[in-house]
Amino acid sequence: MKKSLGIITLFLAICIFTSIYGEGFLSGYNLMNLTQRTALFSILALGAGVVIVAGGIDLSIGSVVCLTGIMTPWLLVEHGWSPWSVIPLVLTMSAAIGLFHGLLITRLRLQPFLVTLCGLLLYRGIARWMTGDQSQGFQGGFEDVRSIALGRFEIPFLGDYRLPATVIPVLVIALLMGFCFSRTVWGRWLLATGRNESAARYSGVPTAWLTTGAYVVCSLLAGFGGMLFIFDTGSAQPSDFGNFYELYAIAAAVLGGCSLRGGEANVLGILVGTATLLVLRTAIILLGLGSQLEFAVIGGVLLLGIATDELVRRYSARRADRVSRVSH
Amino acid sequence: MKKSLGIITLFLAICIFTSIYGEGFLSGYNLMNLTQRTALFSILALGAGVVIVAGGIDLSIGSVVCLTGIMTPWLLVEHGWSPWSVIPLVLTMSAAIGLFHGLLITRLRLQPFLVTLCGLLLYRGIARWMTGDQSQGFQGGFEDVRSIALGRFEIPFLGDYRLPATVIPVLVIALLMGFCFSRTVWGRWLLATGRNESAARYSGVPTAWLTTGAYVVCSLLAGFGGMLFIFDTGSAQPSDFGNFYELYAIAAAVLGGCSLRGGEANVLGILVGTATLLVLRTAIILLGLGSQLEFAVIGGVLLLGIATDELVRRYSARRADRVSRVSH
Amino acid sequence: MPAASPDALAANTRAVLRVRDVGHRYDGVAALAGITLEVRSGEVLAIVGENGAGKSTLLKILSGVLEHSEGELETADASGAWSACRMQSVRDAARAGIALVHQELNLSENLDVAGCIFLGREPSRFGMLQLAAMHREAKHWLACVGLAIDPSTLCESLSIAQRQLIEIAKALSTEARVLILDEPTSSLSAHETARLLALLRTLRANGVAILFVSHHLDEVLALADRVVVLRDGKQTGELLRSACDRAKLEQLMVGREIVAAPPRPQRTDAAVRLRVRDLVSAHAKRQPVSLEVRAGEIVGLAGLVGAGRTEVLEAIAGITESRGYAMLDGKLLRGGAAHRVRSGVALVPEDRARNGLFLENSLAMNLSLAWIDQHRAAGLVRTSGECALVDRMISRMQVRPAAPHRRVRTLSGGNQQKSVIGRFLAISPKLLLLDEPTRGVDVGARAEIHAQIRQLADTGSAVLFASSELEEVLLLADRILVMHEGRIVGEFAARAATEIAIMQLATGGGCEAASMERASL
Amino acid sequence: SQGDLVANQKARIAEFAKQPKSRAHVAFVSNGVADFWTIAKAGAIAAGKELGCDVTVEFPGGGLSDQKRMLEDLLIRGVDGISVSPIDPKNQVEVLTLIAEKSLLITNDSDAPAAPRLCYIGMDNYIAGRMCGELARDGCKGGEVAIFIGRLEQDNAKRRRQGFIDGLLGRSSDPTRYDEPSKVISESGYTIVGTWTDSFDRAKAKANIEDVMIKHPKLALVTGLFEYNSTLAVEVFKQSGKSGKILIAAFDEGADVIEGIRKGTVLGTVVQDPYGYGHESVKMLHAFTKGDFSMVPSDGILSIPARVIKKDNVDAFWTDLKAKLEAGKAATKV
Ligand SMILES: Nc1ncnc2c1ncn2[C@@H]1O[C@H](COP(=O)(O)OP(=O)(O)OP(=O)(O)O)[C@@H](O)[C@H]1O
Ligand SMILES: Nc1ncnc2c1ncn2[C@@H]1O[C@H](COP(=O)(O)OP(=O)(O)OP(=O)(O)O)[C@@H](O)[C@H]1O
Ligand SMILES: [Mg+2]
Ligand SMILES: [Mg+2]
Repeated sequence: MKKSLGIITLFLAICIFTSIYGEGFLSGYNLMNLTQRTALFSILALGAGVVIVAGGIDLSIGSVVCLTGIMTPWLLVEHGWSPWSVIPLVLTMSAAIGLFHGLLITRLRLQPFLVTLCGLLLYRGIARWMTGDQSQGFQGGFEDVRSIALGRFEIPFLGDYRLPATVIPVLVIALLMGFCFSRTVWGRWLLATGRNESAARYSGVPTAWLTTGAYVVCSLLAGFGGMLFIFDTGSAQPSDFGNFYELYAIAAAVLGGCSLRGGEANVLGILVGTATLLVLRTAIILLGLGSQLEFAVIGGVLLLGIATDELVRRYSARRADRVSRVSH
Repeated sequence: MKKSLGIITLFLAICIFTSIYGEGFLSGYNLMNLTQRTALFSILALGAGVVIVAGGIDLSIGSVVCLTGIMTPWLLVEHGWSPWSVIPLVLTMSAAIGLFHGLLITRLRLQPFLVTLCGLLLYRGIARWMTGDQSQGFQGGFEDVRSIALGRFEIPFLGDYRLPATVIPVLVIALLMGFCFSRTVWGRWLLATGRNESAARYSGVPTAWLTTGAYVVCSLLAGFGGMLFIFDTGSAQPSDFGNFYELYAIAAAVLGGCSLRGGEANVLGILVGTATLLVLRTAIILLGLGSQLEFAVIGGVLLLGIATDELVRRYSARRADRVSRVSH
Repeated sequence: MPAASPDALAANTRAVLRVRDVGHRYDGVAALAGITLEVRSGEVLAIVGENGAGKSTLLKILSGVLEHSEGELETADASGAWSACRMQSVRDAARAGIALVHQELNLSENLDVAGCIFLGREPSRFGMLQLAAMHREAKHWLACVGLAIDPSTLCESLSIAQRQLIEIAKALSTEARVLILDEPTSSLSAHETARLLALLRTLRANGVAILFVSHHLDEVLALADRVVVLRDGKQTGELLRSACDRAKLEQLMVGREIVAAPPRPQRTDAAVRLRVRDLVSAHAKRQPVSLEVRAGEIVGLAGLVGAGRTEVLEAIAGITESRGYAMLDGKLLRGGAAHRVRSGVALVPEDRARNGLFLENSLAMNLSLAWIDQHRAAGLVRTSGECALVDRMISRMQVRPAAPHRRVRTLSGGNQQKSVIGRFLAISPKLLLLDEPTRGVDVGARAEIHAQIRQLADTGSAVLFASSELEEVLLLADRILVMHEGRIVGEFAARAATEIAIMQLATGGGCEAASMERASL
Repeated sequence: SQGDLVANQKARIAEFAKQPKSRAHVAFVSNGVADFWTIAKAGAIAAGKELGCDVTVEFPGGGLSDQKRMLEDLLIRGVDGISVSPIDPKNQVEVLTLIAEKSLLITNDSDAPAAPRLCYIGMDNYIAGRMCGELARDGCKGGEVAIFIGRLEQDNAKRRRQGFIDGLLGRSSDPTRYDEPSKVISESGYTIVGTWTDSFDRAKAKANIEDVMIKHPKLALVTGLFEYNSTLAVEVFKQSGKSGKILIAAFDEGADVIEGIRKGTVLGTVVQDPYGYGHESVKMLHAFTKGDFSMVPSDGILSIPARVIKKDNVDAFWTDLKAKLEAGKAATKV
């Protein structure tokens, strides 16, 4: 909680600013939309977080989102498969992609950046080739399956806010992950591996398997996320679906307090980091700034946010120092 | 040279394959085009290389390319400034961007990934806002200035191959950089800083200044590259100019042998790495594979290439071991 | 098992691990060949040898970190039946009841102390950590090694010596049948060392087999039951404790006897080179420190682990920010480390892996890094001069193997230490600060390094060093400052100092406590 | 229920007739970021100024999901009507339905007949493509032809390309026809050697043209179906000395293309009227808020046809466009 204070403050500041100066920020409908988008992106960011904790990086997240997001309607609509076979198949495929990355990285000792960059190109390429660059969508069908992402729960006394169904898997994943990191042997081992691989290995930790596992989890979550994304948007174009999502996911994780040096996990931070990025995007529209400014505002606010966070931290460290010295 | 053997082999293999199975690969015109594109991208990749050597990463390269690429015609055409003021201004601005990154990273100790990711968003955002999303171009004018990028030198006995003028700055930069790394104190210091920042500091290396310098060089080269790119293409749209170029630049540098852990430089490798990526793109068209397959082929070939490289290296290490054991 | 009396010892020992003709090659080069020995329970087997003799390599093979390329390992099970075993990973070794304390620190520093101690073997049920049990047990093992810190402290915030003790606690906590310690005392001061030796004696009495490596021959002589001497990767002798003394060991190890250097004339007339007044390191809440070092003088800082010596040295070198001031030759020292190195202040850091070495770079690069700046011409490296310097430093520091292009990671620990000192000796600084200068360096090379430091002082440089080894402080220093809890509590001229007097000040306690510790060695 | 939604929207407009909105707020959403849309923006802003209503213009830069997000956010701001250019009309019915439920929906540039839109403002991309194809057919009697286009996933891109092919080959008019992009088509003296995409990367787009010139040295004509594809073709031919030797049938009004038409190196260009899309969209939505439904033609399609610009009408066209853009820019600043 204390570690996430900076990002939580930034998040609240943006929310408060937007609800004062923007239109309809606090409307149930907007909050519902934001919950939904945060939930969707969080899945990717949590995956990215696991790999970052393990001291690696995964640039292929966006492309895995694309591949699974394109394959789902492609198999369902174009090929008429049943959802009961498509969903497991797509998830297995994404786990297999992660396994592939993990093995290349741990067994062949290739650099994670290069392996997953190749993945970035490869999976999107496969998606484009498979579909002949045609966009894929549900064409109004499969309402039942899509309700995984589109379902909404009525909540009494909250006006037109309805809780998106996607929140459930996200919460389950986040809690599980938080629990893993703080309470299980494997979480410990992953943290140790991320910070000092050889030290962990010398302590008998099966580091290669843990690293591989982290990539599997990341790709699996990316695949699951991709499926939810396509259920949510209804259709996608292979050439741009999920573009840059890896950067958003990594940014959210890093913003949430996962250092890229590895070995630091902060599940709450990741969720808040994701929410911050998405609230910022919405704020730009609600404040009527125009989409031209979107990038500039997001970049500027984030930079200001992290710089202020650092300065505040230093200042308070110095203050604490001074206080304790006086009390000496 | 020996360190770059893997990438050089991959490069030659692709060239030979394409010249056998593709059409016109060895034509002077094609080779000229390839030289030109390699030269342009090399500038970015060399910049990325410097930051990677210093143990950092710069994700803002593409956006700096966009900003400078957009500003050059914007100032020249829309505002009617003279090239003599625009070129220095644009270069100074890109150096200032690098300085800004460097100071944030070394003084405020922010993570390079986050700082330059914010940069990625910010500079493109500024370019979009400045121009109101309107594409900028030279509208047929400024032939003299553009000849920096479009000039061609006749070379006797080489058919219709003419040497692009951009090769000159690239060679100068590459030679200077190679010289710096091997012969100057600063190059040594940068290598040391990238390897072990703390040990370098204990040894009297002004690590903060060197790191800052690396970011300045990288952004300056990105800015220079952006200018050449716009001179080359003639016009650009702020929302997509230079998109993903940072990934290409980093990929080229890493492919060329710069480890992302820092402290390893290989200028020749960077040049060959860049050429490999670009030849691959051309190969896809000359082999008639269709642009849908582009991503998949590049990703696949690169992955195969680096994996084979690693396997060959291991095999030869093992062989050397066996031979020396027998001879013992 | 009941504690055995010394004469019951022989009866109680039983071979548990056999090494037969074991050898190892790194990239085809033999580092170890034809090692044959037996490890017995209830016995301390010391392994001694020069730097690069292959001690660590042997220990790594026994503990599954390295896989041996020649020979066989055999273990005995409880019933005494022998079976050949391949140790392919640390897990295999752990299963066979073998634990290793590495020469270099290997902790996952983002974990807390308890987490570090139990990493890989956390008490758990279905994968869930049992944190309470873990902390309880961690406390027990910390108490064993005499470390009074909370098990939930982050390892990042600990000093080298504390980390070393945690490594030891970690190995102890495996309750291994065979405990292997690679220079466990190199960063400990006498106090902790005495404690550790006592602990090892208890373990021996309980039937644990102990393999022990140290460059401190008095520790070896105080603890070992048998001594194996390695030289250039080969076994050159195996002696019973009763059959060896210091001179004999030195002879076997180095091939010659080490003669103590003659005492240096005391300098009281020379000008003050370094003047430190009320220095307080910014990140620690300490008392201000004041001291002076004259030109040509060698001053030693003595004290216990955590006494604050490192902080003083780092503050003078400009590594950490500080208040108060330090003056060199009457000029105020300003700025960061880079600036101070230029004005002639060099610090040989305590943590060589983290702050000293470029492990993936060549020996040459490591040796010349500080020199190239001093001798540059218009920013260019004088390459021919650099080659000459590297060769000169390799022979001066006796780095082995003398291969300038070897990656420093492939050097043995002691040789790594020599290359760090060499880097700073190469620039002949006006003020040389050394933090644990000969950690892990063998007796022969240590004498040589001491000679080099004296030689530098003779040219008029000031030398200030911190060492946890009283012996080294007494041997090298002209004047000794004793630190206790961040303050300088006393000063001795070298001739007037005795170990007991220093220990008394360093512990802040009575004379008896200190002398008892020495006696127990 | 789509019919219901249309009726529902009409009822709301009827409400407005009784109680007109004092100051309307309407939105115009593009399908991407391009000069084309900047012109449309100028039109929208100009109309807003003329009529005294608030106009928000948004350009989604990140494809489908980005457009969806922007539309949802605009609804939160409570806009009275939205004119949108759907990226993938077949699959975007839901979000369009959502707009129809909460606001008033019209489409521009590419139509979504399956959605409850009140009107479509624009032209038929197939017809515009045919115009370009016929332009090429007039200027170039047979030979190898290459097609360059940003990407093919967009509905309008697909239709435009098909129109071009059918127009060039003199086939009958059939918008549902689809030729695989990777197939070589040889018909009536022309050989269409292929279609190349670049995902909006200009360096890549330029490289595409250069590489295709090597692979097909006998190229007689190229067409760039997005604005920058044509501009870059002009540029590449100028640099390689092929100006006038390989003909160009262009699309949209890039400055270099206009220059090329003047010089005769470009056969001509098919221009749409983005200014009109923006202007008429705002005008129509504004009329809705006053309860006025009369602007909507009976078939629900307000056609703003494309035009062919050749040497004879290029100057008049260019001065008119410049003036409109300047006016738009001035209006944005205020
Ligand atoms: N990873 C490695 N690769 C290649 N050679 C190595 C490697 N590690 C050690 N060596 C070489 O093996 C030899 C034995 O080294 P080892 O570390 O076992 O010595 P040591 O006896 O422990 O010395 P020290 O007292 O300095 O710790 C040395 O010559 C060293 O250079
Ligand atoms: N990097 C650090 N961060 C926070 N605290 C530290 C750090 N290094 C040391 N300390 C603390 O400062 C105290 C003094 O440590 P220091 O290393 O200066 O003592 P020392 O006399 O050099 O002892 P030794 O080096 O033998 O441990 C120690 O108690 C330690 O816990
Ligand atoms: Mg050793
Ligand atoms: Mg210390």
